[in-house]
Amino acid sequence: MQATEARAPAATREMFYNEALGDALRLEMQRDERVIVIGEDIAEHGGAFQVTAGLLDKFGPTRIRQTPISEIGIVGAAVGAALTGLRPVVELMYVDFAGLAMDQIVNQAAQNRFMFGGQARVPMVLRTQGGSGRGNAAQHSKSLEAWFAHIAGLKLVMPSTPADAKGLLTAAIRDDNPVIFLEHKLLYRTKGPVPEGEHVVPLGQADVKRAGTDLTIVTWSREVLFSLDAAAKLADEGIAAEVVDVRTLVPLDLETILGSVRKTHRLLVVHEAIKRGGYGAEIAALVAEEAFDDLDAAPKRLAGLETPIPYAQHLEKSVVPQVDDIVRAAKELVG
Amino acid sequence: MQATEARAPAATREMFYNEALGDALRLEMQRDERVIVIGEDIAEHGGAFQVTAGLLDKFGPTRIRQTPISEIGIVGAAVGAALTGLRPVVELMYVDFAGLAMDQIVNQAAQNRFMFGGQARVPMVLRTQGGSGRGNAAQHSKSLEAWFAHIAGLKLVMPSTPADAKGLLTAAIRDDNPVIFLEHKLLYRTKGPVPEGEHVVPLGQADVKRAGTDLTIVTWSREVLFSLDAAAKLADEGIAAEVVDVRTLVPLDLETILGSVRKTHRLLVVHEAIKRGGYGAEIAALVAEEAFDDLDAAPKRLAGLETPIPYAQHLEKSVVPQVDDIVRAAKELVG
Amino acid sequence: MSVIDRATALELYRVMRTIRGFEERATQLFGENKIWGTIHSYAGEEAIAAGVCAHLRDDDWITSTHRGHGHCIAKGADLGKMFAELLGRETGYCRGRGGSMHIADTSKGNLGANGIVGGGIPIATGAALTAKQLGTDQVAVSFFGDGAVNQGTFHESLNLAAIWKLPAVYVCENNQYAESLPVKRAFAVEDIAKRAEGYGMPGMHVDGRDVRAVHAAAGEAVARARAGKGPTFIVADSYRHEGHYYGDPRKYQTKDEIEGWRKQFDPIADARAWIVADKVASAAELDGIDREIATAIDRSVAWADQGPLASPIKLPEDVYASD
Amino acid sequence: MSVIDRATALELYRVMRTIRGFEERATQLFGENKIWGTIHSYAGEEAIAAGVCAHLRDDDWITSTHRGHGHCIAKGADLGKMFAELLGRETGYCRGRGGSMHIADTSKGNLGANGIVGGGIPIATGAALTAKQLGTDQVAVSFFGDGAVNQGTFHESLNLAAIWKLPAVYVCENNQYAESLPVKRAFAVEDIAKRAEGYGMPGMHVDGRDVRAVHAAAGEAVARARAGKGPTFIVADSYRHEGHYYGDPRKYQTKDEIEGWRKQFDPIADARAWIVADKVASAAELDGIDREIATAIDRSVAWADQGPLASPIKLPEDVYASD
Ligand SMILES: Cc1ncc(C[n+]2csc(CCOP(=O)(O)OP(=O)(O)O)c2C)c(N)n1
Ligand SMILES: Cc1ncc(C[n+]2csc(CCOP(=O)(O)OP(=O)(O)O)c2C)c(N)n1
Ligand SMILES: [Mg+2]
Ligand SMILES: [Mg+2]
Repeated sequence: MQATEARAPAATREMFYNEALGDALRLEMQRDERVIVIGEDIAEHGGAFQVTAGLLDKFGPTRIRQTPISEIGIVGAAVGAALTGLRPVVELMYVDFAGLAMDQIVNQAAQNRFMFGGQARVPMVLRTQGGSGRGNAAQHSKSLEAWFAHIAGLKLVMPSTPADAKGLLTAAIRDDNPVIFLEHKLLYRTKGPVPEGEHVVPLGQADVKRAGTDLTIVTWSREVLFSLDAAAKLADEGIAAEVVDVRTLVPLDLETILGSVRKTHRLLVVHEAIKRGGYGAEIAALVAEEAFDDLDAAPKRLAGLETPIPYAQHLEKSVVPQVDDIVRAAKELVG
Repeated sequence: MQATEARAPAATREMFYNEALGDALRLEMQRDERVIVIGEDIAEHGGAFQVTAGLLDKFGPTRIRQTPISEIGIVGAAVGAALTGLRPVVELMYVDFAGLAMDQIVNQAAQNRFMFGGQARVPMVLRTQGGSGRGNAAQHSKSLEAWFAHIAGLKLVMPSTPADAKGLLTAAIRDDNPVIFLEHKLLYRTKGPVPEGEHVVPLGQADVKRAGTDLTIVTWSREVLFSLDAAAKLADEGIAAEVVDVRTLVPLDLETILGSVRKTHRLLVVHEAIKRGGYGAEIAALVAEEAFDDLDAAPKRLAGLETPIPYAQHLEKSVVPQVDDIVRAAKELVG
Repeated sequence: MSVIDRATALELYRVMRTIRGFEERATQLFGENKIWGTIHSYAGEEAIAAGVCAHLRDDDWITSTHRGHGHCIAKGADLGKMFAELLGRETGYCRGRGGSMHIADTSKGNLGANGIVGGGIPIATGAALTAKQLGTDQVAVSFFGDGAVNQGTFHESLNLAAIWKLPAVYVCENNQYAESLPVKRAFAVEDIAKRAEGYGMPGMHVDGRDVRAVHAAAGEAVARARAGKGPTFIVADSYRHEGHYYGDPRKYQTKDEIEGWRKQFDPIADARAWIVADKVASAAELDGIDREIATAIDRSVAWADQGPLASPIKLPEDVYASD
Repeated sequence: MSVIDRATALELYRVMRTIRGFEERATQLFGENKIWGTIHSYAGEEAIAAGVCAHLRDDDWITSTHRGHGHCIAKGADLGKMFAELLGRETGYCRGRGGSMHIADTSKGNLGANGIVGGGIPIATGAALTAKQLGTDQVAVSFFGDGAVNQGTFHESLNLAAIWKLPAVYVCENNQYAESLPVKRAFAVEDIAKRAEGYGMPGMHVDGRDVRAVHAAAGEAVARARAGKGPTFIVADSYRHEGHYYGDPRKYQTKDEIEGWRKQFDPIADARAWIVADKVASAAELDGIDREIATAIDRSVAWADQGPLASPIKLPEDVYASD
């Protein structure tokens, strides 16, 4: 299905992606005093990417709870808080640091409800950001959505636009399950119209960001913007690419993807994470399984090279799909 | 290519899988004094699954270095030791505990060489075990190979037989890169012929464990045994299944897989890990990409349900592919 | 040491005896192949769970460990639902999904046994944060072993609790071993409680064999927490009578050590002795309690055993909560 | 305090001055958009790296941090290759793959800067294990910030080093902040060095502004390690002159605080003062050293700047070592 917003909001305002996230936090904190934010540098500094800027003044240091550098302690405390009545939103500064906290994310947050036979809910959001493009090198640039997607009990969201960022974060905070919310460091300063006031984008709905008939590009996060740019270039050459932004990787809106592929008969999955074992494999495999006879060509993946992210700017770009790479891959697929 | 052992060993002996692993450790420790084993309960107790039994007496407590319960400390110490001249083999008791140590595995071990521009080598092996089947429930039964497969800089091995266990562990210890070596808790007490003395199975070679013409079953670890049983049952019904044991997931022997699929025209990937985001998606996607025109049917995956592993025996079996499930899936694929 | 009144003394005795009885029966059922997986007996350590939980209300929280039956019982769990869980029944606390290592009873504030050593420590810390944040006077207690003290989670959690002055009590059950590793080889410091100082929190070291000592120390710590004065770290020395898990060959111990400690270290025999000697109650009264407990356990097992097997049909639906 | 001979005094001065010069130039290049990514200046903390590394041989190991230039220089790195790395050149230490946060120089025992706070601590512990295992008298030093002390890796590593009596020295650079978090809000304990006691290892607390104090403490700790007597934890109080990273708006600090500390806390000005006052060397001599260093830095930048850009062609081949 197409994106159907829960309510049709009256007005929109141009906002940066990080502002839109902050707006969602502010509104949800106002709405529900159980919502708190926990993380490093989120108070006076406003968060490494300025998402929580201004919230300390509004909500004070107990609800904007700045922590020492203790990732597993913080995430674990959020799990405990979620089990006992709060609705914590954790800010993990870089997804690369998830390796310090995966035990609490996976063995505790994701599994508690199931292991306890349904006795518990773990309504928490883990916000973090990934991706390359700022010269932060291999320990601050990874795309690790595949790790979370493979864990039963987690939901997984990766918004590409300011409006989606706000609407999906609102939905994530209201969800009674642990939601991993992955932002991209190069999206924070992108701008777009964002509905004012309450804005909810339900989890589990893909969004066709551009319609087309010749091939389907399935993508998420920053590569949505690259794919839209590529689609514009392709249009100049007479190729109509449909761009499906999955938005939530778990639960996945497979219907929308299959619907698109049944129309275009060609699938290109694009993501920044390295190809081997990336979530693109899941989507390509699902489409191959479910729509084999609809495909006119082998399903194709365009994704990161199998290397850590290098530091230098030109190296960094060389390992992650750029607009021209998408154009090239699309032409190969169609041609 | 088929499995080609580096040397043709003179004699074999029936051994349990855990004995075969212990044999590899013993021989490599004798051969190279830089090889040490680090882990919990590996000394007097001989390891949770008795792989290191007897090694303490032979090599003493400095080379069989038993540790407190400090997973990230231990793995990190192994990284430091590997960088400076030892060749540590870490025993992590359950792969489920990897969540505590992923930072050192991924941000340090896997990436150090690349980040340092080639200045370093990290010759270490992380041995651990996963899988269900012993009623250990959700925190002691996971199959997490997909996490490691997605990380540039790691190699990844999952042997299914005692002979492969010995030969691949030997190769892993001799490899100059960090190798994740995943055993299965229900394989330790399986028996088979194992070459005596030095036995090396090179990394990156799949093994066709049973030849067939009607479909290709690509699988690894314990599901190899299930798939072989299923293939025997299928044979009774006139279906000839070829069973490809990938053995090393990274580097992957794609040639052998494609070769088989080009012969049988049908692919069934079977693994115990949950399907969503499992490594089976990578294999299905690769085959769909590389051998689309050779496929007579949609590539199919049979894998764990999207749930944590439950405790009770009958529940546990219900979420992980069993022999009859494989038979059924194969028949659907062929029929 | 604070004086314990008769009701408390008998209640502590009853809880300890119930735990021991539960463990004995669970061990027996395991030996009969009726229990699947692994179980870790709390026998020998009963004074700790009993002495600490005596100070807790139903709305206080605990986190427990792989060796969790004792904490669970001391926090008020139903024995039948516990046995049913071990037997894989739909009527068990976790509907057969969790087993021994994951029994939780959220109605009594038990946030679960935990198969990850040290895994419960930050969770209890978070529960204490909830109490502080919502302005209640609830307290969170984390139980864990000596082995868990060398996990990063211990360190990060105690520091967080100290800087935030959380209403938390951290209870280390030092039973001398972490699986096969003797505590002497896991620490270079003599007194584990000393670590508390590094976090700026009080540390207490008690004899975990003596339920009165545990009760007194925990009383102080819980009161401190409830009054908003911050966390405490308690180390209670103890000994596990059984191996690490059912079936442990105990190659790392001598027979003499095991027998010596077992005899010397029995909190229930000790409690019986002082209860009778101090004339709190007669041996006959205690025998009566013992019999009541035995009957309750028999009934619980019988109830559990007639429960339906856990249903596999809805497993995938149990993963996520819906609204 | 041990007396420092003239050669050592001048060498310490030279190292500190070189670090400062490097940071000033790197900052300038960053401001000119010639450096990509992030850099964290070590200005103000030079006495720590200089004082500690003065005791180390080329075959001793260090692990460093995101704020790693100082440690790298003190351990003997080539300035040209460092600048080349920042400039993304094939001639840089990491061939443009690592950048500021990952500069390593294994030929000098520098096992790398590290972008993960606390990430280097277990690695140094492992290096110390190598020395012990192979029976050499090498020593491993881990540098890290006050922020890293609340990471689980700190805890687990110090315990391992203590129980194994490893030749390791753990150096906490307490520069009063972890990004925007003041140390007072991260710890409930007054003296961070107190944590050492909990591991059964000696803790030392020194004034990190005074290179003589650092040199003396590190001398003891390194000697202890080299003699096989086990690890030491040193806390050196310090202050970073710049923001956390280049461009930090420092909203969490007042102008007064920054200016006050900067003036008060300058290890190089201090060293100059006592070197001249104690007549170890004249101001003119020190000026000469300063000029030499300035020239060396100019030359290094020029050399770096003419190096070829890092080649993307072989990136995938750099991931795995082959035989
Ligand atoms: C993180 C982690 N590492 C290792 C294990 C395996 N394991 C289970 S119990 C145990 C020993 C725990 O010792 P301690 O904390 O002292 O508790 P005790 O069993 O003595 O009650 C170990 C190593 C685990 N469950 N979790
Ligand atoms: C595990 C981890 N968490 C968070 C960060 C983000 N971060 C980078 S430096 C830093 C502060 C470090 O403080 P400290 O250890 O005191 O070192 P300093 O910067 O003061 O030298 C933080 C939080 C990180 N790099 N790694
Ligand atoms: Mg113990
Ligand atoms: Mg600092």
